[in-house]
Amino acid sequence: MVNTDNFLSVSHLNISFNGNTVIKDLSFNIKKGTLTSFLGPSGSGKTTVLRAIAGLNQTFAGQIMLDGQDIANLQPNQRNIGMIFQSYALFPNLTVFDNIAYGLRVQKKSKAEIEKAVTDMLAVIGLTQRRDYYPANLSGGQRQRVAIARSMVLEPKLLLLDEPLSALDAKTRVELRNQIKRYQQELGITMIFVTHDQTEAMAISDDVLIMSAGELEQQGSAMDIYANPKTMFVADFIGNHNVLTATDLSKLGLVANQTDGQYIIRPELLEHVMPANLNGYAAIEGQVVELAVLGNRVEYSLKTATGHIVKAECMNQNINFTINDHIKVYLKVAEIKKVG
Amino acid sequence: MVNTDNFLSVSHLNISFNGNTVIKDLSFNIKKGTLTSFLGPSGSGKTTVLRAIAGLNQTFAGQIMLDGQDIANLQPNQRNIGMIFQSYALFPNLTVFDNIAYGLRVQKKSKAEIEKAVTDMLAVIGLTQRRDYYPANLSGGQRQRVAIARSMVLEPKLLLLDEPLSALDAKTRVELRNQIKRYQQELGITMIFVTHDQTEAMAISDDVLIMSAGELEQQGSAMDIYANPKTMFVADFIGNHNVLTATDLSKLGLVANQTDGQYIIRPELLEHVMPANLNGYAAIEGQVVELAVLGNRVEYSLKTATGHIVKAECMNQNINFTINDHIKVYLKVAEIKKVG
Amino acid sequence: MRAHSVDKWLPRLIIILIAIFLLGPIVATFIYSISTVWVKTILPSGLTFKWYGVLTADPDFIPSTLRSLILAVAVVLITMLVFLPVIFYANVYNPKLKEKLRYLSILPYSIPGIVLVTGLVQLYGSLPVPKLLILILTISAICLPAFYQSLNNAFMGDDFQGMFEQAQLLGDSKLGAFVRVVLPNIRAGLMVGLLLTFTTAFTEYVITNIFLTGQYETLKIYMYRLMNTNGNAASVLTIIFFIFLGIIAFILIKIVSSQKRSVKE
Amino acid sequence: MRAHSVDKWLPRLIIILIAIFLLGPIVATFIYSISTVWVKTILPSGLTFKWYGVLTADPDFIPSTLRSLILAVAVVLITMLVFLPVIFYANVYNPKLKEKLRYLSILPYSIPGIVLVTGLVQLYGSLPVPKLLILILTISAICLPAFYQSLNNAFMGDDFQGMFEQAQLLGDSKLGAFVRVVLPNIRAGLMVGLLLTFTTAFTEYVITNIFLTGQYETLKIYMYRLMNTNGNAASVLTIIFFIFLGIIAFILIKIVSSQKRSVKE
Repeated sequence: MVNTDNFLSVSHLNISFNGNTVIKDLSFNIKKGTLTSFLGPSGSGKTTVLRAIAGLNQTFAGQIMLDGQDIANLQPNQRNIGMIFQSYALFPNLTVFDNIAYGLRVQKKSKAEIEKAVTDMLAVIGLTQRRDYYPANLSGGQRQRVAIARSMVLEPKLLLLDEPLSALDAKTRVELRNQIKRYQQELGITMIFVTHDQTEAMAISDDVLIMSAGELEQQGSAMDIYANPKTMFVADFIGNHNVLTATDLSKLGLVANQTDGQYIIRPELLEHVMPANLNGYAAIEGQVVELAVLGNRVEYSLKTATGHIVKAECMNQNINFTINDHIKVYLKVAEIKKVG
Repeated sequence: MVNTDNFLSVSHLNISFNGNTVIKDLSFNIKKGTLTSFLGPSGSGKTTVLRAIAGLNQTFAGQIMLDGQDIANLQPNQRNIGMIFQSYALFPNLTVFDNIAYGLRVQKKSKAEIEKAVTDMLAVIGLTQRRDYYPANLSGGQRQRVAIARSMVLEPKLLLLDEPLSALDAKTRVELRNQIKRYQQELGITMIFVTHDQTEAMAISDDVLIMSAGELEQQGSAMDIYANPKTMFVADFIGNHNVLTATDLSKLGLVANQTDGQYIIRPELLEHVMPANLNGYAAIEGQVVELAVLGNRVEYSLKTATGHIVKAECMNQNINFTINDHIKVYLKVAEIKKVG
Repeated sequence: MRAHSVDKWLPRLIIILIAIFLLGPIVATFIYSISTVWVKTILPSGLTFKWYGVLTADPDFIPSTLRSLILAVAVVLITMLVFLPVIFYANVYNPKLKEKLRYLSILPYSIPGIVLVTGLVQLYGSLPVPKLLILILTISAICLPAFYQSLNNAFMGDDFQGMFEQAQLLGDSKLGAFVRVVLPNIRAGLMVGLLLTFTTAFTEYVITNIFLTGQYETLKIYMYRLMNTNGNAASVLTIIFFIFLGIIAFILIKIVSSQKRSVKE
Repeated sequence: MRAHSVDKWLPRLIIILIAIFLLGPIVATFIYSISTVWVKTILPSGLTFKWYGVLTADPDFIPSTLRSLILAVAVVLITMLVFLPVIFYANVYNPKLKEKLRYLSILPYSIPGIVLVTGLVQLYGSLPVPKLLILILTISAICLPAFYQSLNNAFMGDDFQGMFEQAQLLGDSKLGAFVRVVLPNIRAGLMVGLLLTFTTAFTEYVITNIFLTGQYETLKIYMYRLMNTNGNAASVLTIIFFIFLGIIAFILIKIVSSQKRSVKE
């Protein structure tokens, strides 16, 4: 039976190119109506998985089920899956309107239907005024919105976005990221969003799926993965965490229940303002050896008497210390998490 | 007299291309031994100014004095100014060693001198093991380090960096940014760093110079510009500030001494934890209408009863509210700054 | 502040000289074609249009033009129907094949017509296949490098793999995607390539003359024959040739520059 | 899961056919050159190397080879000393000039040799300038498009403006930067362009033959003359020609592929 939890179900996917195994026995499910990010460094196989789902790489072993149907042997034009490329891949010879209308014309919809659907979609992406522009006359962000509209107008079962924001500048990236999230929520489209940017993945996703070297490292909500990484790879990739061994912790006088293994301490949980109630808190004392004011926030590092460098981070407010000062930071002991 | 405050002094610089004025009567000074960022959106003329200083655009009006010498009529190879390009511009036919040695060989230094200088420089940039590699076999970050070493080995009076990090991925960008800052401090080189990324400029600079459409908007320390923007352009470009008119402020019940004009409130100064002492604080109450958990920090927006949307930001710790909750945030009234 | 000195005007001067050097002969030929007599004098002694009448009245003129046209059209068809899909496939899907095409396109430079034609006579001359067909295939192969180069440039500008795949993801078939998305966006490069192919085939001389040993008199072979009998009439033909090719060049330049413009705006 | 069907092997097949079609004649010519008699039979009746002896003993063989060499070397020198700096300047500093060069490089396609040569005879034939010089200039101009194209590709890969400027910022002069930084990094494209120029000039026939009316017998003109008198000896010459050009082609391919490799690693 299909339920919304395994709307897309990929099982035991294996992909090789020229004898190199690129994807190794990958299995995962995607819930209907959610936005899932595939997050991983470049070369981790994210795009390859996306292309297999879309039908653009047809040589693989494994099963791909979409909405209860085995789609592995369907041509790309039979799958009802949309895909957005980093390069936009707009048709330069067609206007914005004609780009968006392309799929509807292939389906031989009536002129009136096309006019209505495209006009509505232009309103959604806020480019009604640009309907007769050619892609060359649009900004990068506008082009990508047209590309998204061109796919969404066909009401695909699944929309795949392959690093759609990588070619855009920082400000546009944030704007378009929020717009994509809004489209997803308003239109209820199931989306997979590929990125190598942790902040982007965390800002936009219901679920995050972390890949490394063709294998699944961890799948879960952004916050869960951030706070409870299962592997050192995830801990290292997802945040700027302090990573400490049990020995380090005991040297710093931090934990009672040591076992072997690696522990993380999130920099933002180290507070330089003393909590009203110190119950359950520990303190780390050290010299400020690095201090970077990044506008709204401040990153700094303490060097402790034991020689450890501890990274901490706070908002740019009430900073009552400067470089080389000796300060204390406070930490809820319960927030020291074991990796795995 | 030359002093360290006007080590580089540009006066009344005007540059036109094909009849378009690109730089309009620009004057500024750079202190010796500092790192100054030129920050502005693309097209604001940052690179054009850099090329004029380096001698690569020689058609301009105005004066450029470096270390007390008028350099406007010198050829690029007579100025003793280094420049780093976004494209690295390494010589693909030369090894890492030979790239770095290029300038020394032009100067006909002895073999022993070259060997020593280049070896030292390789140690500084941490690429001693790669001395016989060709540029094609290096990562982007390594290439840019070689490019920087190639300029630094000549001990230039001034090192210009033209968006040196733009072609790199996020993680490498942060690493190299810190390394550049370290080189600057250790070797005491005067640097100008061109970027369009506010965080980058704030993290690295002693001084920031903000440009827009070929004109100087503001020059000062990163923190000063961030906290006290002189123009709306700067306020808008440098941060994610709340911008409010005097009327808005009075509607929100925030200020006594209203005059006309625009005011900014930095999002990170709105605290959702009630301060111990409310003296000097005001409160804003509203419904949480947006909430984005970005790992280490949380961005959210409140909608007040007066219909204003107020952006706020905090570290990802002790978040005791969620979307649609009504909450209060607190603000030191003294932190409401007038623009200009 | 300083005006760029030698390095600014010297390159321009050289280009202007090259242009004058190439265009000068055309002007001279035109003057010769309307001269009564022009031997060992700086300027011709009189002007006339009678040589234009002489030429067009010649019964060999129209048939030889038609033969050149047949050859050129056949070569263009082969180029479009065979080479175009192969080059598209190599560019978009198969970088390794593209590598091999690069070598193939150097080949005709290193096997010039004269080498080809002597071999052709030996190998294919006695086959029971129309010699004209062999000729058409040979000329098509010779035209391949220029055509390949034009298309290559056309395929470089945009993400054609992305566009081709996107059209399929939007529900289109492979053929539909090729016709509706690929063709319109390589139009300029394709036109340039086909026009170069057309003029090369239309003006081919060495292979046609030797392989078909005068049995198939194209316009160009006719022109050579005329040069030995009537210099002025040959000049007229040269001018007609030049105007015809000039129109094609004009179209090429229009295409190249209109393409630039649409990208810039 | 599924093997790609027609679209995978068809393009390869077409390329293989083109290669066979072009290489077949060479093989046939070689066999002819070592045949005693080969007329109207599928295979020759006997094999011999005597035609090689006949050719090399001919007193016209060495002088005509030398004449072709003089022509080719002169054209290569002009290309290197005049065209190379102009193309560098246009590519790196002057995009507008580059535009114009593009048009110029289409010109020779639309003014083929025959049109040029009749004009040349008229315009420059009676000038008090050595005809050989005019010929060399003309052939240089004809070789420009292929040379331009090769260099253009070479200039596309790297940021040559940046490299050239960087070398100057590091204290080098303009000439020094050109020699030490630009030249080594366009070496492959430059070599390809010069070899193409060399073979084109070395094998030029139409213009040389008509403009100098047999007074300057190059290897190729000699070859045509031989074809009418001794087919087997002409075949020998063709094979020598082909081996010579084959070596050049081999060098070209080596350059092209070594360039690829060094970039990939």
